[in-house]
Amino acid sequence: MTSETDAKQIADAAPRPAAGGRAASAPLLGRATEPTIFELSQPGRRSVQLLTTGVPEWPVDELVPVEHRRDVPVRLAEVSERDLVGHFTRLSHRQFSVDLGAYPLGSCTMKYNPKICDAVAVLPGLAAVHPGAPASLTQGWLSLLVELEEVLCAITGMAAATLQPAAGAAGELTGLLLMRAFHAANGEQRHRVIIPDSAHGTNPASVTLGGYEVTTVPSDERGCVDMGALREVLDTDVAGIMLTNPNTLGLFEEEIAEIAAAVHEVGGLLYYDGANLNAILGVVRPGDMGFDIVHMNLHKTFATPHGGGGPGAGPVAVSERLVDFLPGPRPVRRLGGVSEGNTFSPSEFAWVEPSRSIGRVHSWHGNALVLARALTYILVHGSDGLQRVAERAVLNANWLRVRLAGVFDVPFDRPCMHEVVLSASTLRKEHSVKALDVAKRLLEEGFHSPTVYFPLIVDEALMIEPTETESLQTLEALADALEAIVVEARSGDQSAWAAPRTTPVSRIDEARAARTLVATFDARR
Amino acid sequence: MTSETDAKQIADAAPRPAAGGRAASAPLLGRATEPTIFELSQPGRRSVQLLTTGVPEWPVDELVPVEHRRDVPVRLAEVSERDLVGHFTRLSHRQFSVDLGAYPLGSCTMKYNPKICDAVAVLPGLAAVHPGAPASLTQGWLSLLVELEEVLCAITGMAAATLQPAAGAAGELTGLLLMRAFHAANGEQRHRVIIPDSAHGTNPASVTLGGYEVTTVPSDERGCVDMGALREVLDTDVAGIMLTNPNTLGLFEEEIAEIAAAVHEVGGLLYYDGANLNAILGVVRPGDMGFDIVHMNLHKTFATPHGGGGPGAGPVAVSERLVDFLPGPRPVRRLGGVSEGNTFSPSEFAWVEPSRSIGRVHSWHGNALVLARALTYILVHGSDGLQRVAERAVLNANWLRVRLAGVFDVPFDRPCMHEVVLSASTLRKEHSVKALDVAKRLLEEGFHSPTVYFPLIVDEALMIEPTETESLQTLEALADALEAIVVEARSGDQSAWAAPRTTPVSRIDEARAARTLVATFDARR
Amino acid sequence: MADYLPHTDEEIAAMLAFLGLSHLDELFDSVPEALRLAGGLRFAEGAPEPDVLAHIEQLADANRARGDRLVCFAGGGAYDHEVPPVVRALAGRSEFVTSYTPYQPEVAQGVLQAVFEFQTMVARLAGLPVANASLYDGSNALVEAVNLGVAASGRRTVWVSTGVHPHWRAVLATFAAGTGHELIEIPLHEGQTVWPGDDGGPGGTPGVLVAGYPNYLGCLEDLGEARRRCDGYGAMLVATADPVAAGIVRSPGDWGADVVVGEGQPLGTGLGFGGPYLGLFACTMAQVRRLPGRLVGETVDTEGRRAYVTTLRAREQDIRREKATSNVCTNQTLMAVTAAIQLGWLGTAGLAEVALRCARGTRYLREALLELDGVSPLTGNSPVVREFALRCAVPAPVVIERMADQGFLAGLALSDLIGGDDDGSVSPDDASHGLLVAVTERRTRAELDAYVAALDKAVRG
Amino acid sequence: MADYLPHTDEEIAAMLAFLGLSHLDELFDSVPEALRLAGGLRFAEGAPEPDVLAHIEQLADANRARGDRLVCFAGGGAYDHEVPPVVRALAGRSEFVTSYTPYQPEVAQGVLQAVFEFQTMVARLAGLPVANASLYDGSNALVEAVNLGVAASGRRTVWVSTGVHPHWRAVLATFAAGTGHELIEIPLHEGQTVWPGDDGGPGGTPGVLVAGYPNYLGCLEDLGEARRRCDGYGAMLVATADPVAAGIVRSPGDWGADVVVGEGQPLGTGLGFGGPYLGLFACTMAQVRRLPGRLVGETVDTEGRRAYVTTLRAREQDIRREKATSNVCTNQTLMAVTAAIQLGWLGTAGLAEVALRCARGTRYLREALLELDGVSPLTGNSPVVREFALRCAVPAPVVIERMADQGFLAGLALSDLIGGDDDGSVSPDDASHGLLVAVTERRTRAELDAYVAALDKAVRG
Ligand SMILES: Cc1ncc(COP(=O)(O)O)c(C=O)c1O
Ligand SMILES: Cc1ncc(COP(=O)(O)O)c(C=O)c1O
Repeated sequence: MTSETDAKQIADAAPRPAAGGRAASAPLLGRATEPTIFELSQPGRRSVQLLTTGVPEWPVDELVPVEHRRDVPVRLAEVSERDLVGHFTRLSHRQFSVDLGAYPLGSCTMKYNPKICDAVAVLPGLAAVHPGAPASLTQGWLSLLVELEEVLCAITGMAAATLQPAAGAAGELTGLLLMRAFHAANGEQRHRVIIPDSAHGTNPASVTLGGYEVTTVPSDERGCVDMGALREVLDTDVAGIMLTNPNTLGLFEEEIAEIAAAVHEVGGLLYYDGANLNAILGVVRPGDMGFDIVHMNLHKTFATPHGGGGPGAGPVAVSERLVDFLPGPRPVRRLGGVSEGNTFSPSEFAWVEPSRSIGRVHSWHGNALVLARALTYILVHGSDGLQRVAERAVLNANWLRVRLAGVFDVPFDRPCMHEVVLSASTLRKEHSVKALDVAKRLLEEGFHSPTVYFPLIVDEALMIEPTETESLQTLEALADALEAIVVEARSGDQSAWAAPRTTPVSRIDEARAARTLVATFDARR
Repeated sequence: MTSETDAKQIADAAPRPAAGGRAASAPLLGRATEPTIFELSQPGRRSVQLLTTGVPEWPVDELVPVEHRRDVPVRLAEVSERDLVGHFTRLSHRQFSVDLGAYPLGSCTMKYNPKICDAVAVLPGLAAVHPGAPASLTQGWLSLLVELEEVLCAITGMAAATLQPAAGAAGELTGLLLMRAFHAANGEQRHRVIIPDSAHGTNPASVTLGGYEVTTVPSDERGCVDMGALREVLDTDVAGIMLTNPNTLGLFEEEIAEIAAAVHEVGGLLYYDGANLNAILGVVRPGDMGFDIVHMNLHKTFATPHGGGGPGAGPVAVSERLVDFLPGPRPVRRLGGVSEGNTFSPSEFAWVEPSRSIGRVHSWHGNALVLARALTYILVHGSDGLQRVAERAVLNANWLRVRLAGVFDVPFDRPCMHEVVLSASTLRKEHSVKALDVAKRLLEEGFHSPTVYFPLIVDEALMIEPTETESLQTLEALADALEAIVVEARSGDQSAWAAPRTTPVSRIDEARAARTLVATFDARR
Repeated sequence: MADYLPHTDEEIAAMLAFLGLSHLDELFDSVPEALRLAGGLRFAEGAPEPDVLAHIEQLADANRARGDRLVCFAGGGAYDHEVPPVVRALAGRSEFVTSYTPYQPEVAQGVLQAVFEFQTMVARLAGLPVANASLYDGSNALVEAVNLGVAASGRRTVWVSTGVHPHWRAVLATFAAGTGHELIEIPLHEGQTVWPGDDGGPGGTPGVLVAGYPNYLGCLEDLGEARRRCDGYGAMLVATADPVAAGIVRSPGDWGADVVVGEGQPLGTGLGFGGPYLGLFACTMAQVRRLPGRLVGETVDTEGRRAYVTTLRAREQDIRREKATSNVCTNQTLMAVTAAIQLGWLGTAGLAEVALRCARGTRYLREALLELDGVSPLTGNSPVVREFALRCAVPAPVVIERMADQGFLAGLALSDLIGGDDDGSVSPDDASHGLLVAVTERRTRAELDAYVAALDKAVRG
Repeated sequence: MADYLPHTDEEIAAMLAFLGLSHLDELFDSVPEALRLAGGLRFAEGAPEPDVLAHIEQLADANRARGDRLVCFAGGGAYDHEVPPVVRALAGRSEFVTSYTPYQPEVAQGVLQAVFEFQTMVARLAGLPVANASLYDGSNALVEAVNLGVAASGRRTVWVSTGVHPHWRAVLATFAAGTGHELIEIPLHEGQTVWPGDDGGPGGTPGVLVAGYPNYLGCLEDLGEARRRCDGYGAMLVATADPVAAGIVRSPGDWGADVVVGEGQPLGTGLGFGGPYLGLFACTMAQVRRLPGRLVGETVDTEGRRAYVTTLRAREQDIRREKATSNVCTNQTLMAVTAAIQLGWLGTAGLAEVALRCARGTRYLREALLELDGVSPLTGNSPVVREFALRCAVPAPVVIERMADQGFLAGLALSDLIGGDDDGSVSPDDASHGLLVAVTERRTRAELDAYVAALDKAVRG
């Protein structure tokens, strides 16, 4: 392939790693370190294969003016396809996942991610569509987005939604900008947003980025917003309040109607952080509780996989009075346009800009393939199935709560919703075994750890969200494992301090990572 | 779904496991046993979801006469989709594979299996085609099969091939039946087939099934067929000889021309066991060596994955005088039929029955999707690439041979082809560490073991076939690991006896499995 | 240059130097010059993956019978059943796909355990205590079963019902040329085997009887009758069975079969133009040491943990060589793993439900078609549960072509299956006009209705 | 009833009993009766997977612009690059797909190490020492970059070249409503930013300058000029860059950019109708404590083995809450892992080769199109390497519709991108007639020639 000559010239000029390419096999289930791909690299080795195109093979210097031309190529790993596969397959064997076992991370809703959604996400008719193609050529996608918006509104009890935000936090910020635009349209400039002390960190961070100041309200002894304290901080400078309900303690804010009334009374808006929506699907809707703005984490409630940290999707639904402010463009079903079966007239769906839109919040239309997965999940479950989801999620959490009541402290000992917050406070005091130690020790038993040290208001918090897709037997096994760890600790056995030992690496020195920052392979030398 | 009522009635009648469903999580990289799917089962749980069809829901007793009706349903595991995924994903984490590391099993050619072939095997236009559809509706498939047959003939130097045999051994038996038919057509009834003592076990087993008696010829001190001994057993009762070249010692039978002449002289045929074809691609062709019948193991030479023991494909190519005996029907390109670009007239390709066909050897047309994978592999490499494959395979094996010469005994110490046979004979004698111990100890180092105790004629054989897709660095690491094991053994450290210890299970009691046969879950009680 | 080779030029030079060689050619010095291929292989040079993929995609496109173009009503051992994304995902895990035969059980527990589970499921389906880890396909499983039957009975005469799939009978005949078994084909009447009178049949006392349940025309036969014959002759009963129909019909083992074989394709493996499929094989405990191929057994490791390993290896070719029960080595393990996953997905109720839905669709379509002019029954009143044969007024191959133009793969022409001969299963005239139609759980009522309308046109003049 | 719930009726009963409850409803006793949803959710009941798949497939079928129907020449930040089967297979491994944020590093080394490798690759592409573990997309990465720039410079005035993608500028503007940044858009002339005279521009001394390299019209600009301005003002230079073009053009870091952001979609992520994509973000070491989002660092475990962990966590929202550098939590890790795999597949030579092939196709097509009547250049002689803008004699949306009928997705209409306004990047007339055309390494000469012929027709009257 003469067409490679130039690329090769460029490559040849690259500085070569002094010693590369060493070792390309690693123990199955062993505990050897996997080398970085850069260490597997050998100059001149390659995997890439490109289509034969017949396009004339001008050399690079006829194509790029010298001042713009790269003189040293971007140094990348040079590996064979075989080593590429070996490397990333071995890395995958060093990674826990929902598919390997229970992942009871509170607040994260690590439920089973149905494989059908993977099949949907690779359909060529969805995956190979350019986002900039006009609506006339993408009626299927627009229809899908509109359908999703409609079911999300039905689930939340809201009037309309934007699908653009790429995650929950993006949804939060979008929601706060909606709040801001709403008040501005009323000629008001408000400065404060209230959040409870149990709130997730993204809430205050988003408030700041939304140009507001955070006012924190404490939780009362029942773990809910302290109504008295709330009333104290409420005034007409309050743009709104951000709540999740059930809250991060897994408890339903029973006084939500009163809260809504109080906030609305001063002209504020209610923002619903949808991270815990899983608990109330089909039981109660944020719109009916009085919320004005709702974000959903489709990667939590609607089972789109978390991908090791993303992608997610964070649609924001709003009540009637906020519809005109939504980000644009929005996909809409044209009035009068009727699809017959599944054939679409090319203009049935269109993009429109809401009249007082806050503007775009995404480069294109949001994480479209995540949206397609979520719709698939919702349609399989349907209105009936989603309610079963909530029931089973809450059932599982309460079963664990009662089962573990004698094992850990239960700071708020009353029926919970989809997750339960326990505390290792006593264990720590009496046996010096912290929540972190319990978490690490549990890894050895084949379970992912619960969320620890969140919410911040619970000492030595262990937050467990089993989700509805784990069976009673798994709950039993998890509870048994946790109990055994506590029994072990109480017996004076301090194994937990040294845990985990059966994992691909043992306990990690986090402090050192921050102290001597090595964030790239090149920083190692 | 009322349509499930009957199925449920049937299911309800099933005897329920006394205690099922326990445990549904297992340690990541831990060494806990994965329960069987039957132990994860809980009566009434389900994953299945079927299309809504609208077909009338007659109850089972209106459809199946009572004497044919099953009264107790087939008891299967009852698991949620989540548990199904967890179970088989965890099982996959207990399995070594090419994708995880080097797999230097001699005679098995465990090379990298390109991912593009997986993509080909799921193309709906190939995968969703019924094998009984007439040729007019399956021209693409027939074209593919003919194209594969043509390149296989070019590679082996033969006139035509059948693609029906599903593996190498099936090819062998097919070849022997071709031999039989050939002699019968000449009015001859011969009784013996010669195979060398180094031959693979399938060779003699196939000979028996082909209705012949095995005559074994010894190898000479150079590891090749002993010409003198061969001449002694050759007479007109000999139907043919089965050889692999290079042979199972990885050595090229240099006197192959003489062997061919001698066998042909008595009217016998030469059968080529293609298991070692990888060594000679583009260098020398079985047809040119004088072979009349050749099977290929596409799962070895042409990289179709072994699938934990199959599927494979074992096409058999023959010389001109055997073409009419090939199994039928055969896909052929019709004379005069010309395809333009990639459009086919519906009758360009057709199935024909060879005039003196031995008959079918497969329910349909062979392992079609395996054949499609192999064609893909061959086309990517092309005539030039396949030759590089052989060169690199032989280069790698010889590098290991020289590198390990001081470490193990080298029974036949001369240049090898694509694999090298070493011996742990001295190690065993002097340090009581057997080939098996070396193999087990190597597992701990992250490599699959070489083939051990084959070929049978080498004491404490360790047969290593690195294949061309392993890099020099991997060879170095493998050699270092083997050397370290030997050094360890020589130092009196008997770790190898206890090996492997870092694997999902430690050394297995094979004798017990045979003694107290438990071949099903139901046999456990 | 398209390949997957890691060697750089520098490395090749260094490796050659290490070997004391100066050129790659010298590696092949042991190959006599006269035999060497001059000028390399004679076909096209390599092409990059995307070029090759485009070529193969064009071939795929040329298959009119692809499932996304023609609605599939063809069966004959290969059926268009639901294979859900979850089964594809799990069976496609590269640890299963790219591993070898579990020679080193300590690093192969994944495949071994999956196969152990498969064996259990197949044994339960068959109604017999033991099953092996797979054979190539249904026909090859039948060959092995007959070999076992002959060895067990000590008699080479084999009565084969012509209700057994014609291709399988053809494969049996091919291999009988080597083993010398005498195959006697027994005719059907209206879809039921007419075993020879009790005075014995041709070829002397049979050692093995083979019958289909259901047979290839879709009919359920009275296996009890075959069993009684076997008891009389001291013969072995081999039954071919369909693993999906087994969801609602009696197990052949329950009828007293000694060996049950079947085509495992319906268990999670797609149509794939006929392969790779999966030969199912189950037998009685008495025959376990004659079992062909691989068998996984449970045992323990040195620490007493449950573990799996291939066992009774002394039956196999690599140990017993010419005395092995079979020559099979590479088999269809990945399909066995797939079947275990698919059966795990189906579960007790799911398998029954799929079988029931097939039976319902079969009933619905057959009844509607028999109302048409130009269509008549071919197997009398024999019970059918997943597939049935019809006699059309025009030759079946013509019907199939016409139906393709209307969007259906209408079924299989009996003449194609039988290969034209009068094989005794149906009359020659029924053979040329006979159409074998299969209805799976994936066929909707709308599709069935459309099929009826299309066939109504297709069978005219 | 279609769902994935394991609970059997018996288990539900037992669990309720354990809780002292008699009905599932009682679990929700804390929800005030008045708020409870009577009669359940108001949309269709659940449907089995195959029904839903059929529905979604029909929607997919309704997209005319799918890549298997229209040959793609659209770009604008989303490109039709080769994503080989090997990258899809690896990135699709369920351990990567179904894991969470690596909160427990001991069981998350797979994702952590892949991200560490990704960070290294992105830093090298950008020509800067550190990169984060991904942001939502290019536009959101730009928002974060500007936030960082404002924080670092202490000044809220931001000069944004209109060469920055119009959608990204729109997103910047949306979020500026919250942060209060003053965005000043700087016009282009023939594809090059015309920075205000040295006497300073509107809005006072800028704290941040933002420029595209290449800009959204495909042009390479003189970043040195922007750098000089920044040095003069003590401002931060933020460059948006394309990771594929980076294979042959200078790194923005090399030009002196303080922060480089980009859309990572070209690195192994398909078009996917715009998401999930991948925000790339790299910066100087001086700014590392202002870096938004997740960062993986190397460390050791208790046994001294190399290990990875998320680090400098004190920047993040879960620790710093309202004082965090960003609110990002869930990001695009899977796409980052995918990019690491794709870049591993490309290697040093492969990335350069892809960039070169894009540049060749761009040159070939642009030259041929400019020969046509009714087509004229839009960005003068500015150098282009992967994408270019043309002025057509008829409005671009019309051209696109006409080209679709001939089998092409011809490109993007500038008017669609800009949203109709006169944004300063091109004249209003150029906006309405401007077509942005991208050529990737997947486009063959035959396709380019056919495109030319088709456009020749499309731009007539
Ligand atoms: C309570 C809560 N709110 C908000 C978020 C932020 O959502 P995302 O991670 O999708 O940005 C989370 C995520 O963990 C959460 O648990
Ligand atoms: C030398 C030799 N011959 C024949 C065979 C049998 O081939 P298969 O396993 O494909 O039936 C093998 C397989 O290992 C082999 O190595």
